[in-house]
Amino acid sequence: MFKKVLVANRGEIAVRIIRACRELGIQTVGIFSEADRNALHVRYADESYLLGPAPSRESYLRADKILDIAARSGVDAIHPGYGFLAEREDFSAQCADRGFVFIGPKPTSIAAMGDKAEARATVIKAGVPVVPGTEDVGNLTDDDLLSVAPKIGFPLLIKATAGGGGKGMREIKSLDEMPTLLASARREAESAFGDGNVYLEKLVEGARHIEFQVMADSFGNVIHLGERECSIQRRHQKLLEESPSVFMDEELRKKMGDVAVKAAQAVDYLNAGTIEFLVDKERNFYFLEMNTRLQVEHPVTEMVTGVDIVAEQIRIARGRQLSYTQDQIEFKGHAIECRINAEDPFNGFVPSTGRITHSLLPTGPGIRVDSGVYPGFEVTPYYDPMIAKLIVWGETRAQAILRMRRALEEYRIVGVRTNIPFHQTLMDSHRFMGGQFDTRFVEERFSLDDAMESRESHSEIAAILATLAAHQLSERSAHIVRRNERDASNWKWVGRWERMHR
Amino acid sequence: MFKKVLVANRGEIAVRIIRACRELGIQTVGIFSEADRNALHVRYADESYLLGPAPSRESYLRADKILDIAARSGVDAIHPGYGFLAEREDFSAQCADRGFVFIGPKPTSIAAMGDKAEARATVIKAGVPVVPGTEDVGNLTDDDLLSVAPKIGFPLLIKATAGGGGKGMREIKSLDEMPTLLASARREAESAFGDGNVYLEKLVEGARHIEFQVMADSFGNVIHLGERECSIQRRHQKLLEESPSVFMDEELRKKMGDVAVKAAQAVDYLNAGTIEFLVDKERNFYFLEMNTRLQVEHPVTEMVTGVDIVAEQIRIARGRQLSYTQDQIEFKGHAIECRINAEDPFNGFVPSTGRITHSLLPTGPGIRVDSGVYPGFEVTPYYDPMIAKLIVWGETRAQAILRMRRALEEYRIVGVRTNIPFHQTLMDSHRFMGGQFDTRFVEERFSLDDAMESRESHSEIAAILATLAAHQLSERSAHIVRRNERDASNWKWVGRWERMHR
Amino acid sequence: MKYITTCDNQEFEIEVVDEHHIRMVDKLQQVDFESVSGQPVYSLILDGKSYEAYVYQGEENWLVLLRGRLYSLSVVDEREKRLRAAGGGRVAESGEFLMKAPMPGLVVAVPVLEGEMVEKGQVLVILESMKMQNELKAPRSGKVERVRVKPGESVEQKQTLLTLH
Amino acid sequence: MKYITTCDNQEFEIEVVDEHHIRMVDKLQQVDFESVSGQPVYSLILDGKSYEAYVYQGEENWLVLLRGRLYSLSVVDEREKRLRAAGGGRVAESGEFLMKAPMPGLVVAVPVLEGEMVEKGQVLVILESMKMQNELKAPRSGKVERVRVKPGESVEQKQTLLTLH
Repeated sequence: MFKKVLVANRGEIAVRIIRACRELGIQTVGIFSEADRNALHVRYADESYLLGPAPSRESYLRADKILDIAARSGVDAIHPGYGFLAEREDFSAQCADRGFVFIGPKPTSIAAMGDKAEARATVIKAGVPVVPGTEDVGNLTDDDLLSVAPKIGFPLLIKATAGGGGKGMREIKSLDEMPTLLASARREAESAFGDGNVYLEKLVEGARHIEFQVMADSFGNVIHLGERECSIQRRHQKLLEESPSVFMDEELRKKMGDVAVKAAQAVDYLNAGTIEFLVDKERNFYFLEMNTRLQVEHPVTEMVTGVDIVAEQIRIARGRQLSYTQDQIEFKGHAIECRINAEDPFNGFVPSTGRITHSLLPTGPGIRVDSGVYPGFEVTPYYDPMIAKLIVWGETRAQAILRMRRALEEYRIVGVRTNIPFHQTLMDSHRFMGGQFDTRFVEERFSLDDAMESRESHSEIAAILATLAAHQLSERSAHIVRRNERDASNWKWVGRWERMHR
Repeated sequence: MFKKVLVANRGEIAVRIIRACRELGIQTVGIFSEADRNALHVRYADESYLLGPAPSRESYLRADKILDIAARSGVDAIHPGYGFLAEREDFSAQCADRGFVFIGPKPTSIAAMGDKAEARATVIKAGVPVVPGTEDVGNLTDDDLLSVAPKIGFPLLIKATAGGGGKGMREIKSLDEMPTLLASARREAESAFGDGNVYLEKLVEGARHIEFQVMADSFGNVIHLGERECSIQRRHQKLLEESPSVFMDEELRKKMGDVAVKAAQAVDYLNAGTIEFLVDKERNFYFLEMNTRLQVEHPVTEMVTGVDIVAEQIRIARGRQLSYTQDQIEFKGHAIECRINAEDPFNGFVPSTGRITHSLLPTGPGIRVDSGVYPGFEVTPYYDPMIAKLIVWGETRAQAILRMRRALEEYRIVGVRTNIPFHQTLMDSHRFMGGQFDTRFVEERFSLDDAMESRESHSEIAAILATLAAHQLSERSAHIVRRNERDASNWKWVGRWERMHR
Repeated sequence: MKYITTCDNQEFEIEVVDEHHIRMVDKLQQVDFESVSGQPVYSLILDGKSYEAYVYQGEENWLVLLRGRLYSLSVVDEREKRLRAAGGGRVAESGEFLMKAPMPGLVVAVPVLEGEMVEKGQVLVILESMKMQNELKAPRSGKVERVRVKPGESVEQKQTLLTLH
Repeated sequence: MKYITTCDNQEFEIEVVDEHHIRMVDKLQQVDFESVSGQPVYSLILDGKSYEAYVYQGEENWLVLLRGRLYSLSVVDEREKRLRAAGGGRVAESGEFLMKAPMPGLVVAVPVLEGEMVEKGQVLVILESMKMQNELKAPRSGKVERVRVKPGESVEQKQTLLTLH
């Protein structure tokens, strides 16, 4: 049994893991950068240690310091969360070397899935369908790629083998433009990952991004917890996830689930992981990649299955068997997650930082909020802008959407701008309601401005609100210098004068 | 279909109902007293109308004004919530007279269950077991009662027929003390309900208070949604409820559920209601009373069944069939609700009022908060002290308790004192954990002081906290008059002097 | 106080009658307008209809975020309109400029001296009117020639306060 | 600064060494103590252990609500102890009382005049010491006889500041 776990992360996911530990009676050790002294995970952990300055590479990416803290505080295991060190095989290996259980997969599995080309090759061998593309692993020359491209067919994608997050990715429409874009993709990959290797993949048009949550224990049991629909993205960043996918039926779920399990088995997987698929309109599905860690969007799966994925991760890491067999996994209702980012949707989604001065969370039936912030907390520019996840459950997708609408309308955050209005607009979109969307929907077929135009306008009410606020403001400044108060002593007058003019 | 519903209540339950309406696409009308202009239900409703001054009898009990507002705003139906006008048959009847659907039972059912003696008589006829006692309805004289008392056996309870909330209730140990206590019970009942009628009931010792949620539609379908364990009480006020009861098994649930349905049918019940039972150690159960309305603790049932009780109430009131048959009601996991009251558990649970300056809600998996307050809201002395309900769900009761523990520890409210420490102590009590409690547990076998004593003491940490706070305070006042700042102009000095001394 | 508020090229004339009433297009409406917890979030009950919105003062306009939609508005009151008319019109770059009272009021301060060189935008006179302090600013740079009023003095609308050369 | 803090009849001697260190029973411990959002809720990290509690100043003592348990504590610092020793002892109801400096410091103010009648508890001298303003109060009512110091003057410990009759 673990007595103490170090949570090698920050923000909402660190809070999520600390909560799971606390509910299992396990002590927690938090780590924090100088910017995060007042963060929620620091307050909630049983122990908290300073790592270093705010930038990640001087704090949350400092594996050496984290392992020293783990040793000093005497933890049994380390949970990496997502991002930062979560998918670094060397970190997983170092944990093992220093006697800490890494709550995640083995280094070899991380490595096998980390190199995209190798991952493709591995799962192909296991009979998992992949997007048609270059099958060879390793250093393909430009000539190799140019000669194989026509066989794959256009449009196609150049992707970085070490890649992720869309870095080094280029869409190629024809052979003519390929040499130029190949060079630029390699340059970007080289600078992002220190590895200019790329490979080719057929561009699946009108594709949906659907992923399967898998869990594997050390007894060789591998199950899946159904799918998550993650097609609502902007610049390869997921914005909203739901489970189940409107696109799914029992038969396809069974087929894809089986394949997901097979893919995990192909790399001798342990713990929680996610198999990402592209699914085309004809319901053909292709392995895209595996995320060898806990996923941001895991709560939607928790809401529909009732499985506490983080608690289960810890259970597996302790060497116990999975609490569920595949047959015991049942899906009930529909869950949607909106990622609440501190960014201004009316201004090109630029990140918004500042101190949160006030916040009112949506609550009530079927609502879950996973957040790392609170009133008084300062949102800094050092880390990712996601400040909360708003997750709702409903008996049906329609009910979940209606519930999400009311939750978004209730949610108040003052001090930073958020993308809540984006989500509100999305919830009102007929295409979204109808489930008519693919991965390009937000960027190509959803305009916030147009959507705003078509929403019910309350400009008269807005005018009254602005007028009353302006009136109140001028009344208030007038109040300071009411005539009958002018007989104050001189220094008071000066004080007021100063107040008025600063 | 209802287009607009008036919510004739305030606080968390008004918010709960407004949310349900919003999720059903129904417009809402809120009402508020002068003390509640800034209440959450006023902010969340689509329309809000002032009723009158703060005291309930001048606002939330003014049926006439409420009905006028209903007429003026053109609502289709009225939801009474709990308390206030919820169990007033005349209000239910007036709603119908003025053409509004009353979202609740028919006036006749309210009346039949409102008079405790009549309710007993009615359910006895339907074959429902009641606590042995006076069987006659109506005006029993003191002589009648004194002669029948020995036949029932001591100890017994005197109860007010119009009663509720423990008013006019007396425990009688022997015939000798009965005349005195009878007189005092009648006096109290007379002053509380304007009706000095009382009846006798055998005192069931070591009893648990277990209630069944029933729902009935206008097609004659009546189902139950399982039980709630409500034995954790203080002065007849429930403090914590859970579902299922540790005491329950499938067989007893079926038996009691059937009886609950029968009791509801006996008064031709419609909509949601609750049958309260006393259950003794030998698993004998006795009908206690029926609450002909939505119950405070309905969320624990919602958490384990997945049924949205308020949405279902509205559905039924619209004349639709129940969405579920008895067979479709499944119970999953365990839910616990702690009532968070603004009262000081370290000072005799006296109500605490004031402005909430800061609040941090527990969130994350399996947590639901139903609240009517927020930071900046003023808790006034006019209404009941319950400011929020904290509800958790876990796969098992043990998991739910662990989750409740972490949620209570996370919950921060500044500005009023709350009974959160009471609940924290209760969660640590071995008897509670073991399910070893009856309705007298809190008052007779649970001492907050003793429990405090036996809890792990962190007096050294407390000493450090107090010392650092005191040190910081004195440093801060010293800072105001740092030597190098003393060359300020005279008026500034005066200003500081004044600040220091006010 | 009357305001001209513009939203999406639509102009609304809104008169704030008193704390609880506004008038729009000759219709008197009941308002109950409260800041939530002292935050830039406002609860408005307008003839019973309940609205809540974020209301921010931008650099040049007001921003209202209401039901997921952002509105940008300009709010101008009569007083400002008159002030703009008084000081905001085209002013010859040289020659004498007569600063006149845009409204009747009480001179609170004249923070310049005769003969002083002033910059465009510098406050020349502070006039209290409609319970508010109104800063009358120099429409261009120049030299204060003659100050015709002093603090404490009441002035009529259009009365000349000082001249600028 | 050293403090004597009492909790449940247990006495703790806690020295606040600097912003990030305290000393207890000769053991130096690292502390990181922060108010949460400016509220009477404090986050304490003590040698890595993280605690959070409500800390209120009661009328006579400090209240700490930590993990569901309420602690009542008295916190007395050395300075207060000395002040109490200086002014708090039994003082004869009549006769001359010499007010002496309980510690070395700088006289900030003497808000009384010679010959003035003062009440018990009235501030006679304000002495700045240890970066703090210390109010020296009259231990009983009486008449200020002689003021021997004036603002700006430095005084030694036990130096007589004024006499009360």
